[in-house]
Order: sequence, then C-alpha cells, then structure tokens
Amino acid sequence: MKYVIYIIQSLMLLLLTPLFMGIIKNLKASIRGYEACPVLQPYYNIAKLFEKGRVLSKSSSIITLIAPTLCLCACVTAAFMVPVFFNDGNPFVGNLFIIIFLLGIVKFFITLTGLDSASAFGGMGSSRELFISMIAEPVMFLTVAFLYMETKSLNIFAINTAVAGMAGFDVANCIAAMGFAVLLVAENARMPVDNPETHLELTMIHEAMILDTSGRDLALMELSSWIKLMVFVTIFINCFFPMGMTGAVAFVPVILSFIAYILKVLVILAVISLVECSMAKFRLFRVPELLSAAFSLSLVAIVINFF
Amino acid sequence: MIEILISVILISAIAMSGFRRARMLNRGFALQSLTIALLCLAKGYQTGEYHYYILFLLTLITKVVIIPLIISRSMVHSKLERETDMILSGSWSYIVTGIAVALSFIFLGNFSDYLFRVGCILIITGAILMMGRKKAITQMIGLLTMENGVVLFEISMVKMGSIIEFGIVFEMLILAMIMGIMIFNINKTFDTLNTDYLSNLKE
Amino acid sequence: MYMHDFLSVFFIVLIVITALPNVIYSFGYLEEYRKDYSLKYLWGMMALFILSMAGVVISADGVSFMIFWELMSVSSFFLVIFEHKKGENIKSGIMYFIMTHISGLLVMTMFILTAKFTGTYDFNVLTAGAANITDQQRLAILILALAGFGSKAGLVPLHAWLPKAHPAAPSNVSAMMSGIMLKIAIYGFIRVAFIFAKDVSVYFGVAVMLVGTITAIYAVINSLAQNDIKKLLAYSSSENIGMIFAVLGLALILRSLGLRSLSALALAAAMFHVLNHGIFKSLLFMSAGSVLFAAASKNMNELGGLYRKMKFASTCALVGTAAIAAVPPLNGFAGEILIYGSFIQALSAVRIPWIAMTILFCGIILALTGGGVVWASVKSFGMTYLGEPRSRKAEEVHEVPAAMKAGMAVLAGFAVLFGVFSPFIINLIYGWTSGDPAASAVGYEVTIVSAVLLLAVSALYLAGKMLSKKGVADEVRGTWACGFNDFKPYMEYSPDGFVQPGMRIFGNAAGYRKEVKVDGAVHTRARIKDVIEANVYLRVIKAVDYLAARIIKIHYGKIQIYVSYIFVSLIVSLILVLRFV
Amino acid sequence: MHINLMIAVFIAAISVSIIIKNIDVISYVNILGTVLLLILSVLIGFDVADRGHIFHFGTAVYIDSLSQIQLLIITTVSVMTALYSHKYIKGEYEENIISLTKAKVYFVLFQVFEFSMIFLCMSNNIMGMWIGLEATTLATAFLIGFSNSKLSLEAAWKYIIICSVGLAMGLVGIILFIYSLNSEINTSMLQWTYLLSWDKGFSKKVLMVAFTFIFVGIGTKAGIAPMHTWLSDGHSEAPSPISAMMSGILINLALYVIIRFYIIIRLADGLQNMRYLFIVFGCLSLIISTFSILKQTNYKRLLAFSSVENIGIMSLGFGFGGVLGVYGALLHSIVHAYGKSLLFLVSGNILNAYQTKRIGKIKCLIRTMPVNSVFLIIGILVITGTPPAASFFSELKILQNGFNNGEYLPAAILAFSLLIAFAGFVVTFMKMIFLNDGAEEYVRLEKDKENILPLVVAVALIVLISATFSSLLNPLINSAVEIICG
Repeated sequence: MKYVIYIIQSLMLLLLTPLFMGIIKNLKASIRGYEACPVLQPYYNIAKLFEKGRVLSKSSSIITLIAPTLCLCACVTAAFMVPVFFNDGNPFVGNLFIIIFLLGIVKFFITLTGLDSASAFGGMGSSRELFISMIAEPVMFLTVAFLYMETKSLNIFAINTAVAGMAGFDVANCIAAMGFAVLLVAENARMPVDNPETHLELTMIHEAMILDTSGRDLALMELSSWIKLMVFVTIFINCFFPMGMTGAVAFVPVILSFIAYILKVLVILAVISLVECSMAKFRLFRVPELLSAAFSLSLVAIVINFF
Repeated sequence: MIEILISVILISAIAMSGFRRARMLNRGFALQSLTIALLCLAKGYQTGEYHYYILFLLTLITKVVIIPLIISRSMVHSKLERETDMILSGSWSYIVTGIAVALSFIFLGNFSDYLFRVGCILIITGAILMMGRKKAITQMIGLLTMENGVVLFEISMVKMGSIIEFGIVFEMLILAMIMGIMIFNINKTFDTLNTDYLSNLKE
Repeated sequence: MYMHDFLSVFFIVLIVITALPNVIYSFGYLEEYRKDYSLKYLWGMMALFILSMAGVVISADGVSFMIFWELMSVSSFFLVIFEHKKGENIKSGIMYFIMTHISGLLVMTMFILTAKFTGTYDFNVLTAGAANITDQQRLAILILALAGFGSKAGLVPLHAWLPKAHPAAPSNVSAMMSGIMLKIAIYGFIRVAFIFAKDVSVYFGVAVMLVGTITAIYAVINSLAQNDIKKLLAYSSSENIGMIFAVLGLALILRSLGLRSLSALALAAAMFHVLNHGIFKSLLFMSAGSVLFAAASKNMNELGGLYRKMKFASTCALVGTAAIAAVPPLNGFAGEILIYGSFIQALSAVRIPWIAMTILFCGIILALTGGGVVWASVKSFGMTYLGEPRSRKAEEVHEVPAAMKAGMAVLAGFAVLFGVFSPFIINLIYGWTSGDPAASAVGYEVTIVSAVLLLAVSALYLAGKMLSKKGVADEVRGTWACGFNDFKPYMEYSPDGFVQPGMRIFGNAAGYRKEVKVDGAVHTRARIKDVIEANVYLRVIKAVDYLAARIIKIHYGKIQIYVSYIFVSLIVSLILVLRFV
Repeated sequence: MHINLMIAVFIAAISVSIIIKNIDVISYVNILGTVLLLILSVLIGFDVADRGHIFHFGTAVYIDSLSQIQLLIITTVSVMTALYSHKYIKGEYEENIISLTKAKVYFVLFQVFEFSMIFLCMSNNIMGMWIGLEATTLATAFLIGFSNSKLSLEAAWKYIIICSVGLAMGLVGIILFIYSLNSEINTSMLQWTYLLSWDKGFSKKVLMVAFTFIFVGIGTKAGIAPMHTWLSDGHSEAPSPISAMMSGILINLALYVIIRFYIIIRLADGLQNMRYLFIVFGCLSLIISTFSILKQTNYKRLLAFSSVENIGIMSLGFGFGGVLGVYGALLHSIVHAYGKSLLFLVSGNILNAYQTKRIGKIKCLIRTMPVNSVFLIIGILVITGTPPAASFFSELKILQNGFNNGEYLPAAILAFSLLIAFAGFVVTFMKMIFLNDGAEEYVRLEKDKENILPLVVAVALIVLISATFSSLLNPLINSAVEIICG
C-alpha cells in the first residue's frame, strides 16, 4: 500500500509540474505589472507541440533522435525516487547520489544535442553548461556530505524522516539550504546564471542547446527541464524544510501534507520569480564567483556542525 | 764501496731530472744502469749469492748497452735536439726533485737501508720526468728510470728474488723495444714527438 | 609456486576481460600496418606483453615478480616504438623506457629492503605477517612502494611518460597499456600496502591520498586542454589512476585509525573502479583507434561528423564516453558513486579534525575532477563524431572492418553489464576486502533504477512510435540557427573554444597561453604544455647534463695528466688506508 | 696432460702464422687453435670440478675453480673473436688496407695475447701473474696501434705508458707484500698456495701499504676509476675483435689478480675494512663512467666507458663482501664478458659498413642493417641488466648484498648509476637504430650479412649462461665464492 502512495505522489508531481511553471510565469508577470497568459498555458503548449512535425538538421545524428526520450525518462525515474508529500522509508530506492547522477544524464545528453546540430550557438551553450556544472560539482558533494553527516544515511527518505525529527532550524541547516538554493539555480538555468525565456543568441545557455529541436522533441526537452527543476525543488523542500510531511498511511494526513507541500512549493516559486525579476543575468565569468560563494557556504555549514 | 755507488745513483737521478737534451738523458740513464749493475756485483761479492752475478751480467747487457742503443737509434731518426717548452722548466724540476728527495728521506726515516730510499727516489724522479716533459722519448726514459728504481727497491728488500729480477729485466727490454718502434711510428705519422699533438682523444 | 588468492584472480579476470576484446579488435586494426611494418613482430610482442603482465600478477615471490615486471616494461617499450617511422615516437619511447627503468629500480630496492627486514622474498610468508619489522622500516618499504608503483602508474611527479607513450603506441596497444598495465602497478601497491604491511602510520595514508588527488586534478585539466584524442585519453587514464590512489590512500587512513569496515569499503571501491577503468578506457582507446584507422588523423581540429559513415563504431564510442562521464546504468557511474560514498562515510567516521579536513579537501577536489571528466568526455565525443566534418580527411571516411566493431561491441556490452549488475560485483569484492564473504557493501538499488529506466525508455519509445504515425512526417533541412543559414564547417565550435572558459580559470595548470595573430584575418591559437614536465624534468636533465659536462672534463687528453691521476690516487688511498683501516 | 697439450697448440699456432704465407690458412689455424684451447679448458674444468683444484709442473701451475672461470671466459671469448677476425682481417687484406706481414703480425700477437692470459690465470706464482699481465700489455700495445692512424697510435702510446706505470706500482706492491712476511725468503715463497697457508702472521702496516700499491697499480690495468683513462682511448681505437677481448677478458683478469691478493689479505686479522678500498673506488668509477656515457659522441668510446662502469659494479660486489655480493660479482664478470664482446663485435660490423664512429652519422639502422640491429638490441638489454639475462640477477644480488650489509650510500650510488648508464645507452643506441629523418629512403646494406656467426655464438653463450647459471654452473661459481669468502 505504501508503494502505491509513492507512485501516486510521483505521478502527482509529474502532472503538476507544467502548472507550477505556469504559476511562475504568472507571478513574474504580476510583479512586472503586465497581463500574463493563463496558468494552464504550458499544458496547451505541450499538447500543441506533440501534434507538430519535427524538422531535423541534415548534420544531426542519432543523438538528436534519442536524447529527448532519454532525458525525459531520466527525469521521470528521478521523480519516482523522490518523496513528495508522503514518506514512510523506502529500502529499495532513494540514494541521493543516484538521483543526482540520474539528472546528470540530462546534462550529458543535452550538451551532446547542442554539439550535434553543428551550429556555433549549440556549441557555445553546451560549453558553458559544462563549465558551470563542473564548478557546481563540489557544492553538490558538500551538500550531500552535510546531509549524510547530519543523518548518517544517503537515502533521501531516511534523511527526510531524520531531519523532520530534529528540533527547529539551526544555523548550519540554513547556511546549507542557502548553498543548495544557489546550486538549484545554477543547475536548472534559472535567472542569475541563465535567462530561461530569452532567445538572444549570446546570452542563452540552456535554450541554446535545444535551439535546433522542434515539434515532439522540443516538448520532451521542455518537460524534462521542468521536471528536473521540480525534482530539485522537492529535494530542497524534503531535505531542509520537512515540516508537514506525514508517514501515516491514512487519507486525512496525506491530504494535509499534500496541501503543506503545495504551499511550500508556492513560496519557493515566488522566491524564484522574485529573484528573476530583480536580478540581471550574471556575466559568464561572474558565475564561478557565485558558485564559490555557495561552496564556502556549504563548507562553513559542515565545519560548524561537525568539527 | 756501496755508499759511493748509491751516491752516484742519487746524483745522476737529480741531474737527469733537469736535463734538456735527450742525448744527455740517454747517457744519464746508461750511467745509472751501469752503477746499478756494479751495485749488484758488489752485493753479489758481499753476500756470495751467485744470482747477483747473473743479474749483473743481464743488467750490463740490456740496460747499459741495448736500451741506450735503441733510444739513440730512435733519436737519430727523429732529429730531436732539445726539449723546447717543458712543463716543468729546468730550475723548477730540480727544485721539485730536491724536495721529493728530502721528503722521502724524512718520511722513510725508519727504514735503515739506503738502497730502499734511493729506490723510492728513482721511482719519484722517473715519475717527474714522465709528467714534466712533453717529448715522447723523455717519457720513455722516465718510465725506464722508474723501472730501475723498482729494481733497486727490489734488491734492497728481497734477498732471494731472482725470478723477480729476471722478470723485470726482460720486461724492460721488451718494453724498450716496443716503445722504440712506437716512437718511430709516431715520428713517421706526426713528424714530431711532442705529446701535445697526441692529445686529441678527448672526453 | 604461484599466488592464487582473490587479488590475483581478480586482476587475472581484469586482464582476460580487457585483453580478449583487444585481440579481436587487433585483427581488424592491424591491416593498416601490414604494408610497412612486420605484423609477426607486433603479435609476438603483444603476446609477450600480456603473458608478462599475467606473470606479474600470479608470481609468488619478489624475484619472479621483478622478472615479469621488467619483461613487461621491455615488451611494452618495443610496442610503443612499433611505428618507428615517425621520429617523435622514438623520443617518447626512449623517455618511457627510462621512466619504467626508474620504477623498476625503485621496486627492486623495495623488495630488497623487505628481504633484508623480513628475511624472505616469498609472498606467502610475507602475507602470513612478519611481526618483527619496526614501524620505521615498514614506512621506508611503503614509501619505496609508493614511488616505484606510482611512477609506473603515472602519479604526478613521475607521470610525464604516460601522455607521451600512449599516443605513440598503436591504439590496440595503448588500449591494453591503459587498461591493464597501469592496473598491474596498482596490484603491486595493493599487495604491498594492504597485505604485507599490516598496519602503517596515518601520515602515509594521507600522503597517498594527497598525491592521488593532485594527480587527478592536474591530469583532468591537462586532458581538457588536449586536441589530440589519444593524448586526451592518456591524461584521463592518469586522472582515473589518481582517483584510485586517492581512494587507496583513504583506505589506508581508515585502516590505521581502526575503522576496519569503512577501509574495506574504500578498498572495494578502488578495486571496482580499477575494473571499470580497464573496460571503458580500452573501449575509448579502441574507438580512438577506429577514428585513426578511418580518418588517419587524431587531431580533433581535423575531425567532426564521423558519425554519418561510422554508425556502429560511434555508438560503441558513445557508450564508452557515457561510461567515463559517469552516466547511470553504466559501470563508470557505479564506480563513482561508491568512491564518493566511501569518502563521505569516512568523513563522518573520522574524529581527528585535521585528517577529516584533508579527506574533505580531497573529496571536493575529486568532485571537481568528476565534473572535469564529464566535460572532457563530451568534448572528445562531440568534436570527433558530431557536427560537420572539419577537414577533407573527416569527409572521405571509410568504414571500419568488422573485427574492430566486434571488439568494441564486446567491451561496450561489458560496460553496460558491469554497470547494471554492479552491486553483485561490489559485494563480491567487499566480501574479500572485509574478510567475511557474507557482508554486503551496497544495496541493489542500481539494478532497480536501471530496470525502471529501461521500462520508461521503452514505454516512451512505443508512445512516440504511435504518435508519429498520425502526425506530420519529419523534414530534413539545414540547421536552424536563428535564421542564419549558410553555416560553414569552420564556424562550428572548435575543441579549443569548447574548453576556453575552463582554461581561463584552471589554465595555468596546463600551461595554457592564448596567442592572437592579426595579419588580415585574426588567428588565435591555444598553447598548452605539460607544466610539471616543462619545469621539473627539464631542470633535472639540465642538472645531470651540467654534471656530466663537468665530469667528462677529467679525460683531458694529455698523457701527463693521466699518469698524475695514478700517483694522486695512490697517495690519497695510502693516506686514507693508513688513517682509517 | 691437458696443459701440455695447450702449450703444444700455442706453439703450433704461432709457428704456422709465422711460416705460412696464405692468410686463409693462418686464420683457419687460428680459429682451430682457439677451439682446441676451448675444448682443453672445458676438460680441465671437469677435472677441477671433481678434484677441487689441480697442480701441474710441480706447483708452478695451480688451477682452482676461480681461475677455471677465468679460463672458460678467456677461451670462449677468444673463439668468438677469432671467428670474427677471420673475415675482418681478410676484408682488410683484400682491400689491401693492410699488408700481408701486418696480417701475420695480427695473428701472432692474437695468439700471444690469448696465451699470456691463459698463462696468467694458471700460474701459481704471484710473479708469474705479474709477468702475465705485463705480457698482455706488450702484446696488445701493437694491436691497438694496428690501423696506424694518428688516433690509434696516440691511444697505443698512452696505453703502454699508463699500463706500464700502473704495473710498476703493482710490482712495488708485490715486493712490499713479500717483504711483509718478515722472514727468510726462498723461491717457494712466491707460490700463492704457500702464501695462503702462511700462518706466521704478517706485519700489518706493511701489508696495508702493499695491498694499496697492488690495488691502485693493477687497478689501472683493470680500468678502475681515476686510472681508467687509457681504457676509453685504447678500446675505441683498437680493432673491434681486440677491444672485445680486452673489454671482455683482460679487465676481468686484472680484477682476478687483485682478488688473489685480497684472499690472502683477508686472513690477516684487523684488515677487514680493506674492502672499503673496493667500495670507494667502485663508486668513483661508477660515477665517472656513467656521467661520461651521457656525453659520448663515439659509440665505441661509450662501450669502453660502460666497461669501466661494469668494473665498478664488480668491485662494489667484492667490496660489499658476503656470499651474495661475491657470487653476483663473479656472475656479472661472466655475463659482462659475453655481452660486452657481443656489443663490440656488432659495433665492429657497423663501423665496417658505415666507416664512421660518430653516433650522429648513423641513422635508421633497423632498415639498413636489420640483422645487426637485432643483435645490438639484445646486447644492450643484456648489458643494462634486463631479466632473462643473468646480469639482472647479478645486479640484484649485489644490490641486495649492499643493503643487507648496511652500506646504503654505495648501494644508492650503484642504483643511481645503473639508471644513468641505462639512460645513456638507450638514448644513444635507440636513436641510432630507429630514428630516421624521413627524407631519404634507406636500403639494406649488403655488408649487413657479413660476420654474423660470431654474434650468434655470443648470444648462444649468453643464453647458455642465463639458463644454466643457477643449475649447471652453480657448483663452479659457489666453490669460487668459497675460495674468496673463506
């Protein structure tokens, strides 16, 4: 029964992701003061794209054909391995490294697609993406180390229950959360590191790599990047703000924790859109400074707690 | 009687180290060998061993007659007149030999026998002659003087070493012959005997 | 007469797994050499090479270990200079031979010291544990072992031969050298450090870990900066070796602190990564060989777009690149999780602050290296196989013979197999390292995840098939790059450009200098050199040369001086003898 | 009985090469002579094996296993060089570089050289040993100056001067040695066996001075470091077969003579650390020779310096003492004899084909002279001590002995100089063999096929030694070690 709920909660996550994207667009529009598109617009976009035919470049290879499917499957599998609003321990699945390396598949295949279309923009996008993710690796390592040293386990379900058990916020948790937030922004190409909405050739990183995909592939790519963002957000919530998460297999507590989860997600989406409206995109060689700041934050978090 | 002979050897050794002309060196060497031969005769007469007489005859024939003959024959072909630029100039070589003689006397003080010390001195003069001169013939004479020194050294030390003496004498004879032929060849190819030209086998 | 404990069997399995596909691959690959080199010579040398490596692994005493070790060096030298037509192969071959001789001497001195302290060369007696070695003696043996085996494996100060020897050798040989020979050095180190020396001071473990980490970061930055595929792969072998030595160092630290089970886990992680690296690195070298075979060039500036005419070989190369970039279900990913996992578990278990800080520092550097490896592998695959061909060579590419494809396919299969079923293998190794075969180090999560992944991919593939039938058919047109449509091949991202951001940050580790020349058109070139080799090696060679020039002056040529040497040495030795004896 | 036969063979060979005019006949007789001597020495070997040591002509001739090893080396290497000089001299004679008399002189001196060495290692009388050494010097003096060029004459002159001075010092040492017995001296006193059984004690001071004189004097003949200067000139200018014999055998024999005296020295108490003489001079010759190898431009000089280096290794072996070190040194002397003569004969072939000794001028040997380059590679691998060859085991034993006896610095110097020598060898020869400047096309020289038989014999001997040194030859070497180590 427990595993049925796990599957349900992951399906809920997958279904709600386009909705959350619509919410972000609406929040940014309201902050900027113009009339936004309806919240369900992303669903329509995806549906429209699925009907469209694909235009393939003559210089592209099999990578462009298999990459979208692989990226989406990776993100879907990662989604199935993360506790969303119900967590009663899961011995089979949940190793934090495996989740992060699953999302690494997306990075690997998207960068290859960027190179596949033999255009300068694709090459530029993948080179910058790899540059940023190379410098972000240590931050990921430190965050996982922090969580392990706090809860003595690498399994995200166990981390969640352990963190839920701890009383209130201590300094190290906040600092580590801040570090992970920066990592989240860097990995998912949100504003300070990369502007998701722009199509200005020289500024886009994530968009440049999927510039040449069209039709069904574009839909898959869009979906996978959205799901990747939501998986990161869910990990962020479950590892650092676990209040309201239930372990009881009963209808009412599950609904209550679902509502709590939705509220937490809305808060984070608001913060993301606020950051995107107030900040301009960093120059490429200022991003390492941002990431080294995140690195020192998570380093300090570990040193405070455990040395 | 032996003291006089030893003094003659000593004087010839010091004199030879300063000579410039090879002919003088040759004569000096012959004189030295003659005195050694007489010394053997005196030793033989004194101790009554017969092998000293044989040694006397051998040294007389080889070192007084044959080897100087070889040296003079090779000198004639090479038109060698005098040792021009010596590494150790005349006066300096005298001084060095003098110091060497003094040192060896002091250092070997506890050896009562004069012969032993003169043997060492002859070896040292031979060495100085070889290292201080440039001409090949002078080096040859230096080497032969050193062998003479060893003979003297041997006479003073070992009473009954007949095989050693015969060994040395024959060896010196063959050595002189071979060096003579070599000097002849060097003279033919290099048409000089200055060993400076014999030093392009470097490093 | 021979060793048959788990360690030797494990490395014999590694040799078999890597050498067999290599032999299959060589049947195809060596056709190219038939016209100007004798193949009988190469096959003979390869057989000697493999046998000597197997000999090293199963030899049961120091002397036979040394014999096979030197045989391995000699045969690999003659393999490296196989293509003696090209001048630089000989120079790198000579440098390689001298460096292997250095490692041979160090290992020989180590065995002699062990024989001096314990009185025996026999491994079985040594494994039974010679109790009477003092701690200080054991440290001396281990330092020599680190220097000897490290120089053969390519740790930093003595690594300069690796990026020279591997590109010079024919690709099937460099695949075997990277895949197996470097691991033989690691086998030697494990046998000496873990089996003979029961326990050693923690400082040695820290030293090994630091050397390994420094090698890893140095090698990854250099591998990023390379334009020649085989040089890139050679540096990435050095990087993986660095990572393995870092984990071995960690295992040594944990053992000396008494955390037995964690140290066994770290050792299992190292041995598993040795197996993985053997597989995917040989696969990558084979794919580099097939590129060389097809396009007769290994400079990435001249390649590109090889995918069109080498479909099968490129897919195997894709599997190899994905494996080294730690992309899940494959074996690189399984190895790397275990390494990061053991680092983090060690971090929380160690109580001494300064050791924990060094472990943390090395963990961070290794994570950074992991990111660098992904970048280097994407560069090596992207620049050679994807996009438009950058030169005439890359256009007329002829198909690769079947034998080569078979060899690569076998290894690609192994990569997937060892990735998906990695928990079983890891537990097997952990069983040996921790002592009790029942213990299990890691859950069967990886297999479950790969099953789920397979399920998702096939489901989505079927959905895609159904959707595309009723939708509009695909069209094939030029690349849409925001409307600019006459793209030339040279406008593609070049290998130097691809890593230029990284080189701006980490460049001085690879001696990176950008040269801009303006004569009508602007030409930029990136200059890279092996920093350690340029500074350290040249200084050492200059010093030896200076000394040699001084000493050779002794033979001045003048006969008088030679005679004076005799008398001087006579007098000096007389004085010394009378004084001292 | 065998020894009389040996003398008979020698006299026959000498007379034939003087009387007969035809070069072919002379060289065949020469080869036959050396082969006969080899067979006889093997027979003597069997006698020595079962009787420990044999006397002949009363106690004048004394052969124990130590001199039996030297005997075997002499005869085997001279068979090789005789085979080689057959074609070598015929080639020179046909191109009338040398006259008939010169060729005849060559073969006479060759026989004299070989027999004086045999005489040396058989003589029980220490003065006989000295005379043997002197005879070899005189015999080889002309052989070095054989090609009558400026350089070879200069080398011959230096050789004869330095070696005679050295041997004079050696003679002084021998005389002091006898003097140190401080008792009435009779002719039998000079017998080595008599000295061995001397129990009335020596005067320590004089004995020390005597042994130093002997070591430095005869050390010049062995090519130990500061006195080795003649070796590099002599061996590079001498004809290849002669330099092969000198490098292979002669320097071993000089060391053999020093060891004979060292055995007696060891009996006297309080002289244990005389072995430091071996160690200090060994290290000196290692350092000087290996660094000079690096800067060589003439490959025959390079091989000569490598002989100096190997002598350094052997003297270190004896210096470290102990069974292992001495065993290693003896084994090393055998393998080095064969390996070095193989290398000299191959360099002779190369010199014959290319007419130049400069390393820079020889390019891409693998294509122009493939057969010779294979032998060259085998030679290099043997000399630098790669495993299958016995030289690896000998170096391993000497190093091990060095570490066991606690002399860490000399052992470190040994290891370091082995490395430098290996680097020098590989850099020079591998460049000669493989490096080509790609410009012109290399065609196989027809001279490559000449004179391959002696090389095959040399490699066969090396393989034989490497295979049998721990089984067949073991008793011979072990008994020699017992003589030295007591």
